[in-house]
Amino acid sequence: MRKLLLTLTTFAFAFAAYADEAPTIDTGDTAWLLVSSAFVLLMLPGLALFYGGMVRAKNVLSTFLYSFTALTVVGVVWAVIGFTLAFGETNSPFVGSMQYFMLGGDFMTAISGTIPLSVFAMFQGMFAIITVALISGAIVERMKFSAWIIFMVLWVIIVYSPVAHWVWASSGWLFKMGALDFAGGTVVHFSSGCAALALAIVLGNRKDFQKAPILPHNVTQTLVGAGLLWFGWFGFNAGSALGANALAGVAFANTMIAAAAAGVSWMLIEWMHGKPSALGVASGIVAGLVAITPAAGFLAPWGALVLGLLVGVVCCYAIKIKFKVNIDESLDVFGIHGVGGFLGAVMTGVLAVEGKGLISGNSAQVGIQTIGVLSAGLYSFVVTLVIAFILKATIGIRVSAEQEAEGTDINQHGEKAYN
Amino acid sequence: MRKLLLTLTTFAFAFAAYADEAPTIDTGDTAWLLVSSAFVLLMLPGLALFYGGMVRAKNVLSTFLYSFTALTVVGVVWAVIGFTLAFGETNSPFVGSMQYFMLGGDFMTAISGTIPLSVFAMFQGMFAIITVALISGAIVERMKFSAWIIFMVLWVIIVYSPVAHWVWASSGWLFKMGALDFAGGTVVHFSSGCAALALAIVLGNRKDFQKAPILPHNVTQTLVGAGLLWFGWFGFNAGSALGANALAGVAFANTMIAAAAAGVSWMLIEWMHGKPSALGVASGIVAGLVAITPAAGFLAPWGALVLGLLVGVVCCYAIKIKFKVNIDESLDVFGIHGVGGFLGAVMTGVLAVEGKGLISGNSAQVGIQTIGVLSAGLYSFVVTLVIAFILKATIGIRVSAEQEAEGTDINQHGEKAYN
Amino acid sequence: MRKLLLTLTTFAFAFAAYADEAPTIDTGDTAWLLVSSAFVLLMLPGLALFYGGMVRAKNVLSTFLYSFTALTVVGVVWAVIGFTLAFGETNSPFVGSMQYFMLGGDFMTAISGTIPLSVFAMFQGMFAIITVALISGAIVERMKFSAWIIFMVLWVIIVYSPVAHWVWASSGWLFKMGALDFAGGTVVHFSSGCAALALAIVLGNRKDFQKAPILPHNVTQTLVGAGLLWFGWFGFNAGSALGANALAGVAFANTMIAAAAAGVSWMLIEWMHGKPSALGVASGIVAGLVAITPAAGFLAPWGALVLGLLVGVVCCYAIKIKFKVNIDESLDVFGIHGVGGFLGAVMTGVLAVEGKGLISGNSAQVGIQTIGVLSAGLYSFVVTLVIAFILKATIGIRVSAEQEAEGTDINQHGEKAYN
Amino acid sequence: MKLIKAIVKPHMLDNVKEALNGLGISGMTTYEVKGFGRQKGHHELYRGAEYQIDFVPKVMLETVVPDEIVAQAVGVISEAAKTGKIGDGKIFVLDIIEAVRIRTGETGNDSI
Amino acid sequence: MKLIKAIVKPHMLDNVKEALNGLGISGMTTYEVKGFGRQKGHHELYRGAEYQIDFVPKVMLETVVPDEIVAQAVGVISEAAKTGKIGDGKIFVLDIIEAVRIRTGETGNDSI
Amino acid sequence: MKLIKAIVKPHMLDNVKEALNGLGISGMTTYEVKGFGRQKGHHELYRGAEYQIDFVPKVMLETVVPDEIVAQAVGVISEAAKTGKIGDGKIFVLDIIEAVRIRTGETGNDSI
Ligand SMILES: Nc1ncnc2c1ncn2[C@@H]1O[C@H](COP(=O)(O)OP(=O)(O)O)[C@@H](O)[C@H]1O
Ligand SMILES: Nc1ncnc2c1ncn2[C@@H]1O[C@H](COP(=O)(O)OP(=O)(O)O)[C@@H](O)[C@H]1O
Ligand SMILES: Nc1ncnc2c1ncn2[C@@H]1O[C@H](COP(=O)(O)OP(=O)(O)O)[C@@H](O)[C@H]1O
Repeated sequence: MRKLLLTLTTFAFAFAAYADEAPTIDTGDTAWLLVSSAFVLLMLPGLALFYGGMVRAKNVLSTFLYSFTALTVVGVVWAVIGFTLAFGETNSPFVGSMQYFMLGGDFMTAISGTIPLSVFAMFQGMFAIITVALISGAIVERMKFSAWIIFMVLWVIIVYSPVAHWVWASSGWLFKMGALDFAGGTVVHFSSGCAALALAIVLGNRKDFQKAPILPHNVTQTLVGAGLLWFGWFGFNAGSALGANALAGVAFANTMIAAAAAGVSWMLIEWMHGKPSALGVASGIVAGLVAITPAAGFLAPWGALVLGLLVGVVCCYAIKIKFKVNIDESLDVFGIHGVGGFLGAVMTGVLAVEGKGLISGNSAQVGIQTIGVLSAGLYSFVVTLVIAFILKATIGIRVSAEQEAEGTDINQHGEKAYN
Repeated sequence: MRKLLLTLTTFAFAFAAYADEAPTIDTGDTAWLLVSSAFVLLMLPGLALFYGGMVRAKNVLSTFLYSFTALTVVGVVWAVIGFTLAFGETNSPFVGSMQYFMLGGDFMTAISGTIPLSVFAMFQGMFAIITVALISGAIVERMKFSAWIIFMVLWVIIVYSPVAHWVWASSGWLFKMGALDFAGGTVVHFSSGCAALALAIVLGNRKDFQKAPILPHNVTQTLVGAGLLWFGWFGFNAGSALGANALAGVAFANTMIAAAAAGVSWMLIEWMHGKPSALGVASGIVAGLVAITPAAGFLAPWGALVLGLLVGVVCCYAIKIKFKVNIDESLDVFGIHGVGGFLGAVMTGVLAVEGKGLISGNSAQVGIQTIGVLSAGLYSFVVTLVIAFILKATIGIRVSAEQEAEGTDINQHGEKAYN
Repeated sequence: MRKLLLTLTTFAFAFAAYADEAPTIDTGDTAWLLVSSAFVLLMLPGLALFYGGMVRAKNVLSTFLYSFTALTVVGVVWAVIGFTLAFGETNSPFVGSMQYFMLGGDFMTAISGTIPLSVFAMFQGMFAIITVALISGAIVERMKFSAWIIFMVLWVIIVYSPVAHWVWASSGWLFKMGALDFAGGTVVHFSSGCAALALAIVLGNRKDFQKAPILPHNVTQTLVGAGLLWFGWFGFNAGSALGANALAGVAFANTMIAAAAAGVSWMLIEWMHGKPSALGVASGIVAGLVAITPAAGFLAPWGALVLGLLVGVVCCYAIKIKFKVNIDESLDVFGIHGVGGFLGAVMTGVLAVEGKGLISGNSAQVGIQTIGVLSAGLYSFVVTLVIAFILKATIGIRVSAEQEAEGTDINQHGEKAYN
Repeated sequence: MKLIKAIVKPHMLDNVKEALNGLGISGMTTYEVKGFGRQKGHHELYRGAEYQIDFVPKVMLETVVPDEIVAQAVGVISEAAKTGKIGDGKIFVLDIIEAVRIRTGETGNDSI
Repeated sequence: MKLIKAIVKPHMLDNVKEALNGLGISGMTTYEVKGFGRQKGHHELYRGAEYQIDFVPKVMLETVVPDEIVAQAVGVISEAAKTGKIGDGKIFVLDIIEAVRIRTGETGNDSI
Repeated sequence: MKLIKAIVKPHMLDNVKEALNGLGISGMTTYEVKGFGRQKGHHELYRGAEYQIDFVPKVMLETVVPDEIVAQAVGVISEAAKTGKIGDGKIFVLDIIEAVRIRTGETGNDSI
């Protein structure tokens, strides 16, 4: 829907030109988008907690820093060049113009739809930040901090911003093709999942992976993180309606239902095989949130329920694949965001109501969705591989075995989390 | 006020029928209610922290899960049947119709007052969730997880949804009687307090209750939880104005003042008897929030101050009763939510301004309030007893003594919080 | 901008008198301010975590309580007298009238600008609370709890409320002089920094300061706290636009950018001298948020970037001064809030666009800013000294050496954080 | 003097402490340990990875007592710590050559 | 019987445990300690204050074994805990006068 | 060689460490313990329930030293750990039969 509104904005601008009637700001919509932006920002501490609780105590600060430096470094990169690469006006199907380089031009006064452009830009910036941070789940406990910093800068410029343009800018090729991505199943989740997989492959497994127990050092952190993620996700999904309207209400409801349903179904699967765990409930919740992301504004509540129940089951099994193929994508970024994002994107093509999905008569959509999500994922995977290999060949991408045993907090940051 | 607005909605619909003028969405009101819903959701991780910090480390994940499964399980139950049981249109004084079963019908487009029905439904759903989760404070460290899950499903269907109908639906019998419950002193707090007491009685005391020290394992968690609860409570109370208006402003101010005042008075009482503790300040804050809940939109700020100071004192003493009567309602759900909710409901009848309370000339209100809150509490207590006895007689309601000694995290969930 | 809107309000009232047209509430603006108030409240648990993580485990509850009692005690004081001292209508340049004593008069129905007065009052109250709480960073691990409580009451009445009047009330002398303080660089940050310094001087250093290692007991708490602060600061800064408008959008963007930039520059400075630390990134973020506070609505995004990068560097060095001068202002309240607030206030005079700052042609502003910030700081410093000396001479201000060794949690509050 | 090291189940510590107090032994030092032995640990499952956790949380109690009451002390500890289930723990006795109370400088039996 | 106290690097503990199991020694007790020795600690820097942290995290393993296998046990621990780098740790052997299995009351070699 | 076990107040540990270093003893191992003794604990009050907490946090320091300097070591520890107030702690000395430095295989006095 985000794209629909962008289109409307374009129309509005066009109309304004003819009718000499300037687009105006709606205070209610603006209030909701200001809030939504802040909500998505809060997902970063949430993610830090979610991931940080699952690593060992000697690596928790590094893990937190992956999210916090996404906030700072990507925050700066987005303001300087990311936003304009994604949303600067252009006819290019691939990348935006330099119109808003350094957030200059008419940035302070322009209006997008019914909200200030500045608000739209920040809302979008939070998406760039969280997408990059999500990737870090695959690299914990072993990546060099310097390599991570450089990786982020490159990735947001080369991968995130262009892909956001493809899907959400009105001239983007996937947008034109008709791919539906309400709040980022493709742009955020599948693309970060694929990047995570690529990075994990280049980095190699943690020394202890499948050898010694790698126990989460603080599961309450992970649960609190899941709670903050859920909270923030309302901004993510319902904010993507770009206004405080009925669509936002539906997106909110679907987000709630899918998360709850996936939390339930993951729990039941675990129970079937043994005991229902806290980590499982939290994982299910996140899987549900991921899957509903591309679909939030397109489904009826029953569709969200179906999708949630489904993704809880699928992801609960999907995360075991890494042990079979022996790829240490440590905190299941691919297993949850990749698999869940893919499932959500494709199922959007199935379950969308109002003539948009298979179920309401549009048989073409599933194909379009599949092409859309695979293109973005493949692009992300390949470019990430290239970046990672270059980093490996130059400054090095992984800490030494001794540093890994000692823990990355001490040797990368000179500090310990708990004293 | 929630109910008043519902009435207005009804009037608006009626009016619309005559005047052919459709009710419309106000973006500002909708923004505030979207936010309020999310705020109340955040109270669940908040409650998990608040309760989790007070139990021993071996039981903290179970304690967290009581709140997190309220989110998931009750989240699903509410969407399927809870909402329609509470708010499906009907003339019944006791229970709603099946109009919104599975959130179907015109759910995606209907409007309630000035906000989308979907938003109203989610806002209400968060109340159902937190009410159930509150109860869990009485059962920590010993209830079987399977029994808890089934209990939640039954309780929200048999107790919460009907009681919400009684008080907030325009055909509800307590609503018609004129009982005032701004944001749930009766429906949420007294009813959960009574349910907690009933469950604690059936479960029996923890082995160590009054025998060995049961120290809170992490008081900082409890404080952070109190902070999140306070934050979320603004959505709870000021959101219950169902719009971003002067009433919301007053409810917000009263919520702030009562919480602050109760935090102060609880602290002073503790100081009188010894030392002022962090746990005491946090408890006082929560007590103040509880008491102001039914009253938030009806009092002047001075009334909130009086009520806050009062409840801080009353609850500080009330929580000691459990030691006298030797009922281990472990984390004082009855002592704070029960007693505080009762006090708030009755005092609303005293302190309400604008002709609603004793103080402004309406001498009948105190009686109405008392009848309202006691009816809901009694119903909740009795039905909970019945459910609990059935669970006890069938799947069992309590872990074994050995499991209790070992901690419920390991034996119910197969995991440990801290490694 | 906060002040501009207040002026507008005054005008609006005036106008209303003439035109018989009452000022009306805008639901979008009201929604945003309700949210902003709640966001700022959440900064208190955030600050508790931020500070609490940096102290030793034996003092963490005391540290948390400084923030939580700011919420409760200042919450009450603000409602009783603080608000009216700051914003009660008057012609006095120094202090407000008693118009809103106990939040009486027309408090429940009055309108300020486009929002209910009750919302404005609560929003302002959160500022008073956080300002007082910020000071506590200088007194951790040694101040007597009783002295802290009394200090807070006096300080908010004698220092905070008047200074807020000077700067933000339309009759305030600094307001009339034309000092720019968008969201409190002067009122909140520099004044709390100076108070912190004064308190630290009177209290004296911690026994272990510069003698034994004083390690932060839980850096993840500090990071989560920084995250909550950042989140809440959007309410603080963008809320100070007092509406959901383009100005709020710009303030939001500038807040985001400055925080991110300062997080980056502090990290780079640390890296230059050794290793980039998690505590450093968190500190940089907070420094950026502090510096942008007075400037948020006045700068273009590039200005926020410059200011952020600058303050990250300056504060990273500034916090080392305390070791040279041997003043244990323990958690760098002066080093970050004092220095950062001063820098932000002065740089506002330099970087403000639209004819307000040096860079856009207003050469006088830098001087005005400097006078404004120094007056407030000096006043705060001197009055704090006086209060502290009186406390020291009467009830005593510091725990005994033995209590300090034992930890303030046990001896001041009779409890331990972790069991 | 002898040093008695007793490894017991955590929830039996209070019992043991009281039993020793009963004998007039009021000085002791305890710390948390992880035990390996016949008592099996448990399985933990974290996101699809199952771990056999061998260690079992125990408490180590150390008390130095005069030679005369060693046997008695061992006896009451044994009794107070016993649940009869596997994993009840062990008691080890070592010889102490010298003991000093830091505060007073007393040595030998006077110091404990 | 003898009490073997071995201070080893935390990530070598699993190795040592398995080596002892190989000898048929399955009872042992471990706890986390901080070691000071030749191995230098590290610097930590918190907000401009630099601290030299001397202690190094180690694990203490205690096992009581019959006299006959003490030498062997010390040997396998030595081997299993060795990385060859400074800070590998120490093994100390003490005499045990008596040992009791609480559950059964068995004493001596039978109890361990 | 002898094993010296010293139970001291946590904030005196640095003092004791430096005193031992002064004697040329640089190897030692420490861990946190809870002590019971003459020093009373304190009361804690949690939501209306009052608990008498008997244990007092202490630090255990263990160091193995050659026989020649045992007396001296005990002396400096005593001195460095003393505050003169109740709860200063104890020092116990035990005999060590054998000691091994894992890294090099050295034994006896060479190993410590
Ligand atoms: N040989 C040993 N040396 C040191 N500690 C031991 C030894 N054997 C057992 N323990 C300790 O005693 C505890 C209980 O022993 P275990 O064999 O599990 O049960 P039980 O004492 O009932 O036979 C273990 O967890 C371990 O801490
Ligand atoms: N004399 C001693 N007494 C007790 N523990 C010791 C002694 N010397 C060393 N240790 C312990 O052994 C660990 C390793 O010793 P260290 O001197 O660092 O290295 P290495 O054993 O390789 O010579 C120390 O961290 C400490 O825990
Ligand atoms: N008999 C003992 N065996 C083992 N540890 C002891 C013994 N007596 C005292 N301790 C330890 O020494 C500490 C200090 O002893 P305490 O009796 O409180 O004071 P003091 O040493 O000044 O007489 C205790 O907390 C405990 O850890």
